[in-house]
Amino acid sequence: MKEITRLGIILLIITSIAAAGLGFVNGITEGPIDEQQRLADIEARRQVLPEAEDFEQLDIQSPEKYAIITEVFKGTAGGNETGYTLKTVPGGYSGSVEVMIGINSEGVVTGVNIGNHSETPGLGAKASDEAFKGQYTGKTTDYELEVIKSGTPSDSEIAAISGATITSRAVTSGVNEAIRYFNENLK
Amino acid sequence: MDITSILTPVFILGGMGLIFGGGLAYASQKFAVKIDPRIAAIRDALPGANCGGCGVPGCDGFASAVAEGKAPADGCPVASEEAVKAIASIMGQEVSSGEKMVARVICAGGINNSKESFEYYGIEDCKAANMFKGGSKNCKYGCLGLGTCVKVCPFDAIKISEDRLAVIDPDKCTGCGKCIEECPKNVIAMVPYGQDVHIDCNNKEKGKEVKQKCEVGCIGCQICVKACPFDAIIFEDNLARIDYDKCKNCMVCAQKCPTKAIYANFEKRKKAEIIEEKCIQCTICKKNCPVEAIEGEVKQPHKILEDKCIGCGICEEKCPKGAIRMK
Amino acid sequence: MSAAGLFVILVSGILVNNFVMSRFLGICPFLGVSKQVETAVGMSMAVTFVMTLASIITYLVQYLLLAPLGLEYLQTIAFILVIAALVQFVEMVVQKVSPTLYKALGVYLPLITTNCAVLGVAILNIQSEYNLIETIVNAIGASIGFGLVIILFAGIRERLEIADVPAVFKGFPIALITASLMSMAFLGFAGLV
Amino acid sequence: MNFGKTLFNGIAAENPVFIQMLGMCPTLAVTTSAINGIGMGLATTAVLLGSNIVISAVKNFIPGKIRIPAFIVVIATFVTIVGLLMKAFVPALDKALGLFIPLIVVNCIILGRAEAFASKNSVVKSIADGVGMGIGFTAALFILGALREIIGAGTIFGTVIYSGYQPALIMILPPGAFLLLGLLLALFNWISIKKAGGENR
Amino acid sequence: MENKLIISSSPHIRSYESIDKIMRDVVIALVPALIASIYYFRFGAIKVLVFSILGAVLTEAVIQKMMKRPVTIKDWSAVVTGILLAFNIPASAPWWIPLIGSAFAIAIVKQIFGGLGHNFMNPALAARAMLLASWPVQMTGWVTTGPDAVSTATPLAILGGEADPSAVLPSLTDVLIGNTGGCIGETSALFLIIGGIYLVYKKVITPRIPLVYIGTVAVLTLILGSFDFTYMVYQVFSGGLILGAVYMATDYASSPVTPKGQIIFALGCGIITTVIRIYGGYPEGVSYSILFMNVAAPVIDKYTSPRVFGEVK
Amino acid sequence: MELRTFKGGIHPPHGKSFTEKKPIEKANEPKIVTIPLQQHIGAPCQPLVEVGDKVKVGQKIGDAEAFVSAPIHSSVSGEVKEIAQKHTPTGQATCIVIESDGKDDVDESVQPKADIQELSKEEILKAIREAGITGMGGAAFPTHVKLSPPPDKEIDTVILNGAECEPYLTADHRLMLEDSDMIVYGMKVIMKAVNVKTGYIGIESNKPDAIKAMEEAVKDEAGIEVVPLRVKYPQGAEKQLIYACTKREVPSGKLPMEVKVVVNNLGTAAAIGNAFKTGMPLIERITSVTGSGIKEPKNLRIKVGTSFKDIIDQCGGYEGKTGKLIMGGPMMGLAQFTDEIPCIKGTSGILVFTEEEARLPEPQNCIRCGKCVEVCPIGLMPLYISAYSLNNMLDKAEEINALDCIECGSCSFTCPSKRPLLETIRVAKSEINARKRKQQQK
Ligand SMILES: Cc1cc2nc3c(=O)[nH]c(=O)nc-3n(C[C@H](O)[C@H](O)[C@H](O)COP(=O)(O)O)c2cc1C
Ligand SMILES: Cc1cc2nc3c(=O)[nH]c(=O)nc-3n(C[C@H](O)[C@H](O)[C@H](O)COP(=O)(O)O)c2cc1C
Ligand SMILES: Cc1cc2nc3c(=O)[nH]c(=O)nc-3n(C[C@H](O)[C@H](O)[C@H](O)COP(=O)(O)O)c2cc1C
Ligand SMILES: Cc1cc2nc3c(=O)[nH]c(=O)nc-3n(C[C@H](O)[C@H](O)[C@H](O)CO)c2cc1C
Ligand code: SF4
Ligand code: SF4
Ligand code: SF4
Ligand code: SF4
Ligand code: FES
Repeated sequence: MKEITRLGIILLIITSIAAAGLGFVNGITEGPIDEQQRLADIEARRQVLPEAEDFEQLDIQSPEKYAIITEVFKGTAGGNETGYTLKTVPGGYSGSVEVMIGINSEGVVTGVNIGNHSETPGLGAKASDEAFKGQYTGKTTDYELEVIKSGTPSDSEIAAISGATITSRAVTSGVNEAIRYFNENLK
Repeated sequence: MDITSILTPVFILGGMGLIFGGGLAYASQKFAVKIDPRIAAIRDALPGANCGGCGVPGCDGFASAVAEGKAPADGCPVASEEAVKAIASIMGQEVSSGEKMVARVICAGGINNSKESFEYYGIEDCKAANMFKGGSKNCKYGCLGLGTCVKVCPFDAIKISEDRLAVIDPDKCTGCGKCIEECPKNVIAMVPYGQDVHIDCNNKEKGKEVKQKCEVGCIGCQICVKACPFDAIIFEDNLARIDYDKCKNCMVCAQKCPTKAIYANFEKRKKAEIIEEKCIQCTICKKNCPVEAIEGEVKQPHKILEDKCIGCGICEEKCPKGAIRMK
Repeated sequence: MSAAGLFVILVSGILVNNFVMSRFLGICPFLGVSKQVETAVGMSMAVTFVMTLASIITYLVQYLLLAPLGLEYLQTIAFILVIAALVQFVEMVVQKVSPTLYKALGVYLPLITTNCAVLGVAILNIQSEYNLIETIVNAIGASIGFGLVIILFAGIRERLEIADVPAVFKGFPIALITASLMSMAFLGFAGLV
Repeated sequence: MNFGKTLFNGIAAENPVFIQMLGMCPTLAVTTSAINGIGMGLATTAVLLGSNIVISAVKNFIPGKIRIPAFIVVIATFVTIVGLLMKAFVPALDKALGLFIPLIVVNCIILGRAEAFASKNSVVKSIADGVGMGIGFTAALFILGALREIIGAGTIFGTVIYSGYQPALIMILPPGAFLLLGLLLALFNWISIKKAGGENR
Repeated sequence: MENKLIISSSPHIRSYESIDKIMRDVVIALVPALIASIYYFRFGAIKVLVFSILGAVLTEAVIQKMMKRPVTIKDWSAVVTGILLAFNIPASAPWWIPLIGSAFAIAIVKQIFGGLGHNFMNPALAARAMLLASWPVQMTGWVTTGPDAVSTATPLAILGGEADPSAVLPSLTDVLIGNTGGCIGETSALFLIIGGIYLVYKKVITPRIPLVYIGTVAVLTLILGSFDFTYMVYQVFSGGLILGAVYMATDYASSPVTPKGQIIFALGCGIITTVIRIYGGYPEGVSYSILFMNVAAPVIDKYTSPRVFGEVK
Repeated sequence: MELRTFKGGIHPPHGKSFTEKKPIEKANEPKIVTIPLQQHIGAPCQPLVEVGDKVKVGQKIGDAEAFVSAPIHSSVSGEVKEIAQKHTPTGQATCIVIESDGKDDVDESVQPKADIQELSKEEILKAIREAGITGMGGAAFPTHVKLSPPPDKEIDTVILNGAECEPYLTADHRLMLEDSDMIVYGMKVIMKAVNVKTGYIGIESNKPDAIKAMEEAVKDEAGIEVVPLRVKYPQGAEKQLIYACTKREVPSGKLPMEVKVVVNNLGTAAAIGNAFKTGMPLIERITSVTGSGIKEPKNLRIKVGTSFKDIIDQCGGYEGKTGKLIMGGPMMGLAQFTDEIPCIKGTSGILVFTEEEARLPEPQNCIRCGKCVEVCPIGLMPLYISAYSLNNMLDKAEEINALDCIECGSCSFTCPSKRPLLETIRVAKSEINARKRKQQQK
């Protein structure tokens, strides 16, 4: 029994010291991490909705209808509403792809950004390239977008990333869903 | 910084430490199982990385495998040299203090000396060849030279000569004995590492038969037995054999053998030399020299007759003053 | 979550996001304990057991202990402690209760403590925000996936024993190249879920 | 063994990746680019150094029975610290390495060095060992990462090398990791056989 | 008797079969499909074939020279690998694709493992998988048959709804004779089947694997395609199924040797092919399913040894 | 009717046309015979004569105490010249060398036996032993031993092996054509000895004339049936034959009596018949001297002890450059390195190959075609056993039943890569057995 207590106590001491050290380091880093997180979030939203300065989270209306929409923010500049950012998570080639869409008050897509995803590097991952995601900027919310594999895209079309049609379709469906939500709830 | 932000983790983690530490200690008593103490000892000597590199699951597994003799002491790729030595000593595998023994193929009947009676067509394997009339060579006792031993030697110590004989490099051989186990002809024997004279024949037939079959075989003439100044050659089973305890590597037998079935490394043959300053001219050496290679009377300078001296080293051994050295 | 969803998690763990072939977790035992099919089977059973148990317990630790107190940053240390203690405890119990089972599985247990796969699955469960049922299914899927590849790999390695592999490739190089070709075959399952 | 030799030991003679084959998971998983390789290597080195120092310092106070749990606690502490620091100051790298930062805890190299070296040697030597092993690990990861990035993406540290090159994507996918490491090990084998003067087959 | 007699183990006679005869038969069986591919895809097919075969044979010779082993390019097995790899590449691929592929097939997949018969994975298919993963754009650039190759979609892509909606499904006859888009060798089901019958007739292969494989896919697609017979027929005859089932799943080195094992192997191939085709990320699942079963083959072999005569249970 | 057979097997070229149509001739009286004292499985015999002794035809010159053994008789009358170790077709053995006086005097012990109906089982067995009968189909196992199953084993069927599936050999074929009655008589003796009512004579269907002759000979015998068999090697292998005739499977590692069957070669039966009708023990046998390396192939009735050289000279000598001299057939025969060896009771054939035929192609890598697995009549996986053997992995070889191999050689024959399968399997078997013996000694 003595042995047991002794070992327990030694381990207790070790873990306590460790915990104390960790608590301390956490205390130091907690601030910067939160700050990083916050800045990163704002930055991500600002990328797709450059006009906005502040963002305010909105509740998602009838979430069961929009299964892939995970968050909606309203962007404001100087108190004026400038537009909305929506995050969708359509299913891509391998797992879901986070797509952030910015739509301004006029119903024009101001930008699309790709967040976390596990698409193939060099293929599906090219969705993050400006060459692809830039295509969405300036599209209006008047029609559904479609993916084409060859030829020159028209106003309602997006040229697929070659070799990664699935990813291209996924991103586009995410954008379409955002547009739908915008048209039905935010307009 | 708030003091609770340090205290909570301390409390939680410390609690876990206490519970697990105590719990494990308790469990280890409650569920104690007797195990081979060697396993624990080996386990302690191992690095404990549990990396699985040895092919056995985990260090414990490896330790018990070693203890059961299923894994070699040096099977852990991570263990340092000292660790390997420690394990070997736990297993009682220390290199025995006696002279190192190495394997030797006791056959000199290569393809040019012992002709073939037929053409063997089959796999390059002594065991397979031995199944057909004991192999293609006329002599049924000799090395077949198809290299079964080469394949099994873990230390790459065996080569097949151009004459199709297996030759073992004594410097590479560790004396593990694998080749002896595998050789279908039983033509490999353990010999002391420092031995310079060998009877390289394994044929137990009568001399007449041997003569027909191999040019360098032991024909049982027993000249060597008579020639050996130290009675170190035993003759049995129609074959001369060296008693290594008695042999002084004098190489007389090798000189005398009519068929050159005895191998000797004449280059290593030593000559005695008298260190005059130390010599007290007692003639002990002269009396003991088996071949009368020492000249000299009491109180006279002694001299070694170089061409007679066979380098047996008896004089060196017997000289009370250590005035003789072999070189 | 629906049964279909659970099935997707299961298939994902076994084939699509196989721990060894596409996530690179548990490579050490994969390379180490795969020389014979029989040992590979033992290892995979032990892993399944530990992974499932560890997933459940770490899940509880996370949501009952760490999260309420805001101590998520202690995840790593807490999880590894739990896993280490769990494995050692299981080992001792098995050794005492059933020597036969210990012979079959026990020897693999210590190897599992320092195995990325177990800690990996525990952290992934939390990261993917699975509930308890999903956590269990995910652990089972991942461990079946691990078992599957390690057994198949062992089968191939047994065959390589009698293959005429050039000397410079013997051992780890050929094992890694084999693993490479295997993971190429697993690419085919990409996009299944 | 002196300091320098201990140091060098980890870099070449007992390189944790190429010779000891330890810590394979991060080695294969994060080396999709040269920078990831270096990042992972440095993170591991930091933990290794820290745990080696602490363990060699306190080795005499820890009873044998709870040696492993105690070591694990020490290592996990350092891992968590490194993780927190990375999150706070290099979030991009932290994200790229993801899961494999907490998994440093179970990297066999660290526990292996703790057991095999730090628990038996002085603090100074353990520092040498930690640095040596760490550099060895980092170098190996860098080599792998750089090669995979060059062949598989046509870039090095993110800059395109030659625009006409069609990168062989397979190299940054899982099969490429296994394949490249296998070929590298074969190359080392070949070199050592050549050096030993044996016939090459 | 003046000369020395030869002694060897019984039996003292051997059959007339040999590796090069077998491999030559495989080449002969592939010739109809090969001619068809050249007819349909013109220069594109010739380019792919030449580079692939040349790459395979040269790599084999060079590697064996380097390893100081006897050079066995005369046994035709490298040629078989070359042709089969070429058959798995679209006509539009640039010349270096078949070259790199065949070098990979022979060097990495075959010779490193000890050469002919020691490889556990089908070299041609492994190379195809490598090419597909490395250069998916070049490897999926389907073109139409005929002199002016314009880009098109494969029948399976159309069936799976992965092609542009405007694409129309080719007629069944076209699918049978190979007048569709796809890899150069996989399109002409009819010629591949003729070659297969020749191989069975010559006893190079047993029909076990092809029949079970194709049968499994047929049954599964019928069930999963809600008993749409045309859908099933398209599934069976388009894509690489016939090529894979007859020539690649039967590859000796990478399939089980036991009869029972071969059936399990083929069943597995069939199931995985269907699953990938219907639920997976690719319209085509033949190569991956065979590769996966290649991986499983040693274990299958281990546990399906034939019943030993007089074995007491 | 569908021909009966077994699973697996091969179709080697027949090579029977050399001697198929040649009636059996009596070989010339040898000047000197060399009679090995061990021609059978079991204990070797001790000589009963000394150098200088006069012996007569049929006189017992060697015998052993052991039950599993068979006595040896002189095949000529003359004088014993030498008793020494000599090469024999199966290795080396002590041999009695007798110089023939050419008179062919028959020993007085050679007396016809009484009618078999009047003899008891024990008497029959004793007579078979005294006649030195051993199996003539292969292993040369003493027949009286085979016919004395332990009391707890009941036998209900006797099968005569007339398959002669081995290429080139035609001795049994000619025997059936020329001496069918003696075979049937011998069979009746055997059936009486083991007290059974059912007998089969299995004959491959490529010998329709022999089937007819045998059917003719048994038409009045109740319980004996001629069974035509599919032409396939190794149809004549004991277990395969039993399976073909009775659908019974002899368990692995067990003897035919396990399934209540005794199998004998029909040459053995004829020898028994002869021993009962004339009293002459087994001193001669029918041998096919054949192959492309022989000038005039023949079926000869040869006295045991005659040297191969004499026989070959009688057949016009060698044709072309001799490559291989085989005792037995091409599938199972033993290659010899000299022709100065005697014919023994088990010499069913002397086969000579020219140099080109004798050179087998070089082995190449196994391509895993699986053909060896398909043809193995035992259901083994020769490619793996062979590979394990080559890599010294005996445990694994044993695990996959290496010891069950009957050494038929089908796998080696069929392998397109010309792998030395049977050869390596033999090595594995002998190593495994050696290891087992070692373990038992411990
Ligand atoms: C290794 C590998 C990775 C792939 N990764 C992706 C991907 O990330 N995104 C994607 O859409 N398709 C991916 N693909 C799928 C193929 O390129 C697929 O053929 C294509 O996306 C759809 O075909 P299509 O363009 O002919 O319609 C991948 C294929 C392979 C072999
Ligand atoms: C070592 C050995 C022991 C045998 N013992 C018996 C036996 O006790 N009883 C028996 O009926 N047959 C016995 N046999 C004979 C076998 O059943 C079989 O007939 C013999 O091996 C000849 O068969 P084969 O020519 O197919 O090889 C024995 C054979 C051998 C080789
Ligand atoms: C592969 C193989 C083929 C055989 N072929 C024959 C054959 O054709 N004819 C025959 O009489 N015995 C043949 N035997 C021998 C028989 O198995 C068996 O030993 C014999 O018929 C027993 O009779 P015995 O004891 O009278 O010799 C063969 C044996 C083996 C292993
Ligand atoms: C029936 C048959 C099918 C074959 N199929 C393939 C194949 O699919 N891919 C390939 O690379 N080689 C194939 N080969 C050739 C050869 O077996 C191949 O190079 C081996 O896999 C190399 O060990 C085949 C050979 C035969 C006899
Ligand atoms: S020593 Fe023995 S095993 Fe070695 S080659 Fe000679 S006969 Fe063969
Ligand atoms: S096998 Fe062992 S005993 Fe024989 S030569 Fe090699 S090291 Fe020496
Ligand atoms: S028959 Fe020959 S090539 Fe075919 S599997 Fe058997 S050993 Fe290999
Ligand atoms: S393994 Fe044995 S029984 Fe089977 S075919 Fe070969 S020799 Fe005949
Ligand atoms: S690093 Fe060893 S299992 Fe992952």
